[in-house]
Amino acid sequence: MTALQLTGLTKTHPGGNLATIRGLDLTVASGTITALLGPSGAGKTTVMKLVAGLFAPDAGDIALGGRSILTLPPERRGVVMVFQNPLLFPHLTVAQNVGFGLRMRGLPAARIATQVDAMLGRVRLGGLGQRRPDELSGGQAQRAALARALVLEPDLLLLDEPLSSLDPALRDEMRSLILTLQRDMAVTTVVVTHDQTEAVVLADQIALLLDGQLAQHAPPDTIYRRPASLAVARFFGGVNFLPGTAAAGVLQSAIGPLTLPDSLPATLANGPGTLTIRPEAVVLGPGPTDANPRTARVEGCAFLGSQSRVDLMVGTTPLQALVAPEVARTLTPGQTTLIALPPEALWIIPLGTEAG
Amino acid sequence: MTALQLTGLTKTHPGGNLATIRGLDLTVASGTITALLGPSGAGKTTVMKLVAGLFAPDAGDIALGGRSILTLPPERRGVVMVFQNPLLFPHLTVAQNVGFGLRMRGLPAARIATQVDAMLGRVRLGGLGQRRPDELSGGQAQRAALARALVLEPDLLLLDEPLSSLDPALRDEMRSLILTLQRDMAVTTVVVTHDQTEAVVLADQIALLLDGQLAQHAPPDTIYRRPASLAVARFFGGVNFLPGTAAAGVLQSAIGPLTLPDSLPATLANGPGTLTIRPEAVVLGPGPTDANPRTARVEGCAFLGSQSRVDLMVGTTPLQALVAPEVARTLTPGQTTLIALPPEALWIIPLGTEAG
Amino acid sequence: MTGRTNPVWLLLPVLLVLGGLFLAALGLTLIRSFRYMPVLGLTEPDLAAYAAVLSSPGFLASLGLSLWIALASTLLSAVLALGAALLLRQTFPGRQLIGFLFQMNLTVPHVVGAVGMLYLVSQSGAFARLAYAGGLITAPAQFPALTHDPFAIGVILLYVWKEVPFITLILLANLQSIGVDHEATARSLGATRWQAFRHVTLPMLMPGLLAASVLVFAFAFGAYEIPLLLGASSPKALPVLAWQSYTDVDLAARPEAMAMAVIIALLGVLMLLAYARLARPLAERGRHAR
Amino acid sequence: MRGDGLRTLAGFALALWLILPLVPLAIWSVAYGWRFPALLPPDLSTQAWAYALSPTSGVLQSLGVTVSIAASATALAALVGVPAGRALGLYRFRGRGLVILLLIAPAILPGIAVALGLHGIFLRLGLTGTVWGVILAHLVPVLPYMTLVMAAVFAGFDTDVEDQARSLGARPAQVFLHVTLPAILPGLMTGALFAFLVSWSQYLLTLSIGGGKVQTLPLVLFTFATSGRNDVTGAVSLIYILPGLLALALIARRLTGRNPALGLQVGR
Amino acid sequence: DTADGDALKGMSWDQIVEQARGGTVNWFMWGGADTINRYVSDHVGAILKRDYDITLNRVGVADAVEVVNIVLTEKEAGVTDAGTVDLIWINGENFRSMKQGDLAFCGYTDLLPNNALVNWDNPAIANDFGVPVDGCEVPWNTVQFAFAHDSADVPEPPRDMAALLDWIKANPGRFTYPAPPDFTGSVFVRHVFYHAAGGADALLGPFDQAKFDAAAAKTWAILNEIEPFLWREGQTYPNTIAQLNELFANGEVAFTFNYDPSQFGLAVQAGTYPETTRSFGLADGTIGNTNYTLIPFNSPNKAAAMVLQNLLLSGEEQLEKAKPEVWGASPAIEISRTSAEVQSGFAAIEGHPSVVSAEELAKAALPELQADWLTAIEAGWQAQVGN
Ligand SMILES: Nc1ncnc2c1ncn2[C@@H]1O[C@H](COP(=O)(O)OP(=O)(O)OP(=O)(O)O)[C@@H](O)[C@H]1O
Ligand SMILES: Nc1ncnc2c1ncn2[C@@H]1O[C@H](COP(=O)(O)OP(=O)(O)OP(=O)(O)O)[C@@H](O)[C@H]1O
Ligand SMILES: [Mg+2]
Ligand SMILES: [Mg+2]
Repeated sequence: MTALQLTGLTKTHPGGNLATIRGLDLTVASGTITALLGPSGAGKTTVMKLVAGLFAPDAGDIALGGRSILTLPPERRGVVMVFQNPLLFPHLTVAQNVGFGLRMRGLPAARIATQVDAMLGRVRLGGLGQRRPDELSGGQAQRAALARALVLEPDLLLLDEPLSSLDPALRDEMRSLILTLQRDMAVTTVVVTHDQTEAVVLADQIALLLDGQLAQHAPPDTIYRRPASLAVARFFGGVNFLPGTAAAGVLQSAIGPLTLPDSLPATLANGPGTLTIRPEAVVLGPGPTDANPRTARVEGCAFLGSQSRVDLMVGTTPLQALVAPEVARTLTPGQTTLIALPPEALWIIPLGTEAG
Repeated sequence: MTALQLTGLTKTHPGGNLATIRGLDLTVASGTITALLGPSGAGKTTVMKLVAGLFAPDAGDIALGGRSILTLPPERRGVVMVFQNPLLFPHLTVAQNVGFGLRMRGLPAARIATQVDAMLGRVRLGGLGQRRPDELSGGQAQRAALARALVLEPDLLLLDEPLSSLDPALRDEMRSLILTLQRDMAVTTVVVTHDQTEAVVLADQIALLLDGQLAQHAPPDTIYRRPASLAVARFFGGVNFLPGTAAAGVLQSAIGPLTLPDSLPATLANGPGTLTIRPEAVVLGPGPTDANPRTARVEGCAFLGSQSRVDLMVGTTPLQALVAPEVARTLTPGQTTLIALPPEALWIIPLGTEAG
Repeated sequence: MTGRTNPVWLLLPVLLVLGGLFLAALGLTLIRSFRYMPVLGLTEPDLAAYAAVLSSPGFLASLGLSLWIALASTLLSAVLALGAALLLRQTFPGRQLIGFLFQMNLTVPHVVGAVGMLYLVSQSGAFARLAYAGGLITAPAQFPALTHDPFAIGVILLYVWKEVPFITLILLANLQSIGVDHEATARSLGATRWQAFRHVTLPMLMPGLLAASVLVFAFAFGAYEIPLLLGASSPKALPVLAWQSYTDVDLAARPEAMAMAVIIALLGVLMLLAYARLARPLAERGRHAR
Repeated sequence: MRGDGLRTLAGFALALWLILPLVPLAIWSVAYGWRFPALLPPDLSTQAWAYALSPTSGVLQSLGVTVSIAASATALAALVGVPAGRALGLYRFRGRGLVILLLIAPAILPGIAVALGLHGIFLRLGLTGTVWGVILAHLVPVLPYMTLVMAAVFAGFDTDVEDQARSLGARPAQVFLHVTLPAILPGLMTGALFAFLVSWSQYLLTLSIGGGKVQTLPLVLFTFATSGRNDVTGAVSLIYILPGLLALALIARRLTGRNPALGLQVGR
Repeated sequence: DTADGDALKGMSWDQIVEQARGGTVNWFMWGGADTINRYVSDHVGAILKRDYDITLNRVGVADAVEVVNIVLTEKEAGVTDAGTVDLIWINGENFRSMKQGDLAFCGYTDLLPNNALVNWDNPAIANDFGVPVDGCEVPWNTVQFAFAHDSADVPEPPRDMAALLDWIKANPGRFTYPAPPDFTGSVFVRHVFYHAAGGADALLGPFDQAKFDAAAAKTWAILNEIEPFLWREGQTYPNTIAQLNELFANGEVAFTFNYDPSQFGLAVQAGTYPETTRSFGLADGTIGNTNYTLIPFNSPNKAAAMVLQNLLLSGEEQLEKAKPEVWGASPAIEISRTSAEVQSGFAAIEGHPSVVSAEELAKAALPELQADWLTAIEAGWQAQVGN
């Protein structure tokens, strides 16, 4: 079921000469987590604030559960936004912070107390309710902010970079907490991030915002393996791009003909395009014969920790592979090696998407 | 040649009841990059400031090029420290910032100008010399800070988390720049970070600081594959630990006897210890018969982007593997699969190092 | 360099200056208020001056007047300043100019403002003339007495004129450091515009507002030249009364002046403690935010 | 925006209120025979200005004296206030709260509470009736502002910048001159403006310590204001406002907005 | 410096002038009138500089009592030869305070050459508010109390105290007086006191409690009776004479008054009062007095101050300040003892139309009471009327 639907959303900030958001269409399914990804300044926060009612769009519509919420003030949209900083109210205790929304709704104090207690337990802040916000650690404060939003059982939860103000160590912990709570409470959630690994780990769907428009909207592995444009591919660390012309399941490229997967959509499988393969999909060593084997020279290896990067040269075409460090350790720069480009890992980006 | 030598360095901050740095010994070879790694609060910055002369140690010695610099004031140590934030002087232009140290040395303006121009070119800030610091982007500011240090051609360059204030995208770029400049100018460099991937990519040597002491000091892949202690292993993402007793090249563990590599030092290869294997070294599928094959049940897979995490269960012992997403895609939770633990990827941590 | 210089050395000059001037002055006042003045042959300290002061109806009337002036000025200024700050936080044509006028007001000495106020609202002042021109009055006496009046309205008006910009600028600075995100959060959590103001913005402004109010209260209570220019002949504002006793040619009145000064100082200490209490949460919050 | 008109109206009312008391002063300064109920002066005259600007009136001389006193008090306050502000802004130490309390006290305690005792002390020191005595006396109400503003400035000051400069080869004196001073300068200017204005408008302390011999502008103004010469009073008032406005204009931009000092502890 | 007064008393005038040369005089005086300020600073100051190389530093104060206090406090603090003040314009209770407190430098006036112009046989000169001058001060001006009114507003003002009191009751809100201890307000109250006592004669001489009580009771009754008919129904009084002047200038009240009628002319010149301002004295008499200059005991510049006093006393200077355009102050010397030139100068002075002439006022002159009476009256007023 569709929870949130943005149609042709457009917003120009006062003073800005270019629209920050330009005709954005986005559909978020009920109960899922969508990661809104994009470089800094892409307009992610702007989208969130538009949905939350903190900005008014210049054009377009925002519908929640099928009904437009455009004319509703923020407090009546059923949307709760959590900001990058916890923004706890400093004059209230943690419990009062968490109960703030309920109090605004006019709930009796006793019911607020019960719900707040339960919520504090869930975010593992039980017993800290009487603290002042400035007596909390960064992670605790961010958890309190999350609790303050979740206790309202919003129709839609918007999280604007909830992890970026945290230490790397705390980030993992918080990430699991968000996942757990989201699954438990089945809250439709949009989470903003500019960190792709975070998006991949957290989200059911990734919406990539580039230049004020939706560049791609798909599940994480789809976005990795089947980027809709060069820009998307590059954003997610794509490095191997081979221009060529496809026909009858084969692409003619600078490194010769490459067998394409059968699953490739017909529109892509015919005509000029750019072939791409993820570096981690490049196989070192002799693969099966139908896997586009090639001979490559090893240009260099770099240890990256849990993987190593291998710079290869096929003829005059550079290729990059990510392999297990054990594998890289057996290679010496200058040697030649067999590599394979398995067809099922190949993908074609149509021409003319460079700008997208 | 030894550039920097720390001997028994000890420092207790005023007001602190525990020494932050406790008897630290560290040797840095001339012309190399050493990454000083450690969790937040480990005392990394403290070490840097001790070397730079901005803190005075309680005990121990600091020698540069063989001579103790302990009694020299900061400005005469030949050591330049670059802080985590660019800390550009806001009232000076970029060029004046870069020329600051030269001006303090009393160099004539013309020579300062020449050197500053050259340096700005090297860090790709040519033409931005007349800007004010607040007109620079984060990456540009950090580059200017680097230029300001490098133009002094220090005997020792200390970089305190030079990348942590930058966007992920900018980080890669800056990292390569640091590497290039360091190689070009052959400046002995110590770079602080708490990000292990960064350390691995940047450094010739990694010095891991835990609890005020040196936990291990070795090249990156050694530290990954041959951790000196459980703590070191955990810090670098180690997850597979199998206690057992080794004798005659074989370790008896909860998942049966495991063949150890011949290269294992004799002290480790005999007696009780904890076996560890990096998750990326766990081979899925049938390996060679001498590679400790096992049957494992797949508990779950998680797409992480360029790798996927596979949670395995061998008997009642959990193991984690990091594999290419293509491989993980062929697995379904609940199925059994053959795995191999190649002996050359095995390592034993002696007992009693848990606290280290 | 942090941790190298002992803060005592840095503080020593200011402590010496303040100790040598401020504390010594208070100390001398205190001693003399006990009628200990060897030059005049008074060597037996007693509390006669306090007894005389506290039992004099003139003193009590003056105390009441000064408290009234301070309280009324502070309340009015605080409320108006809150409104002005909320107004000036928004953008609208002419905002810049008003912002400048607010700062300009800060530089105008109180005495000048007092004279201006006198020329503005006295019974023959600009307003009275306007009223005459408008046919509302036919003689100055028909214009309400706003200066030299028993309720010190002129004095209070002057303070409101001077202190509204003062508090407003403090509030604006506070508003700026608070930002709009807390308010936005509140809205997102279901607070209406009014609720967000009432439950979030206002409480967050409160420490600043209260601290500024104490400063205003203290000033309005302790000023000398303003009530002298704009106030009624009787009762006199407390500082005026104290200074006149001090400059009385009858030396016997001096211990009483000193006693009044001590009582004023004690009230000042109360305000000081109030300020310390009110301003502290603000300062601490500033620290944590860094 | 919807409320723009309303806001502009309210803003206009505010602006009017802010300049209103200054208008009669300006008119009076050029008025002749401006008696009730004349809305505007029947005749204009420059006699008040001529007198105010003449050497006889002593107004210009007072202006000089007042500026010197305010500037000296400000400079002295900066001299002792900057180190103190550094200590309070950067260090947590025992007794800090007490020191702050002592520092704020002169700003809050009514001047009369101090003036009498100070007068007694300065008499014995032969400082009454002297410009130096008045400057020293002004330090009492001036210091709190300078010190507390500087404390706020240093609270937001990152000493790493100083360390950075040292590491780049600057000696301590060079660090102060080239790094610390420029960094605190905006705050110092704000502090100085407040210090200047506080000294600038002192009445009672100047009257008591100066004994009438040190004629600052407020005293001169008061004499005229209480002698019925509204025209001269108007002219002197305008002369009195001017330097403060100039000082403000000099550092106007720094005063606006996010100055932490202003937010925290400013008054008179 | 020349702080040692006894040493000066042993010198000749020429020696004293020699001592004074190159010095400074800090003259503390009421500074609220620009004409007087101009006369002192510009005219007197210039002569002093030119003829004696003495720098005149005129220090304007709002009230002479401030100056008395300075000297008093200095004495209390043991400052005996480095005082702030060299000369004060003074009279009345302030003089009494100075004299009683041994704050004045005395017994030197015979040394001043121009002392010869002073008629010390005139009790109004030899006594300052009933307190013998005893060579502690030098007369400067004589004044006599007068009322001012706007002839366009009140063409026929009341001519004696009884009529004035009736007028007040018949014209509610049109009269008031500054609250004592304001100098001028206080002298108005004394006129009522004289009226209540049936004349001044019985009151002359030292303070007499019984006489005081009798007259005071009547006085307070009169003042309380007119209070509801005063400006603002007597709820408040002007603090200073300046406030009353302001009320008069704007037509809020019908009368103002002053101990120095020349002030009326100056105010008309300044445009403060209307051209139609006229002044008068009450037919049953108005109080006159003399004001003086005095050197404090701890003045460090006594010689220069004496030179200044001598200059002020000269026929030329007395004439200069008597000119209406300069100030209009009545002389404190015997004109007959001055040079023919000065005498003709005085004869040529044409009074300001707004200023009642000194001769006119002199027809019904009343003496001042001794300062003890003043103090008692002021205290009584505050307790009985102005609370
Ligand atoms: N209130 C505002 N007024 C004017 N411009 C704004 C406003 N808010 C954002 N912008 C501008 O709109 C653009 C998008 O900003 P936005 O904050 O939505 O980006 P973002 O994707 O959230 O970036 P980040 O990752 O840095 O948070 C930026 O260029 C920003 O400068
Ligand atoms: N100037 C100081 N005075 C007192 N304690 C200090 C001071 N500087 C650091 N410390 C303390 O010493 C310990 C080590 O601090 P340090 O800054 O060296 O850690 P770090 O490894 O650089 O941490 P991070 O990764 O967070 O920068 C911390 O507990 C810190 O609180
Ligand atoms: Mg954002
Ligand atoms: Mg650090």
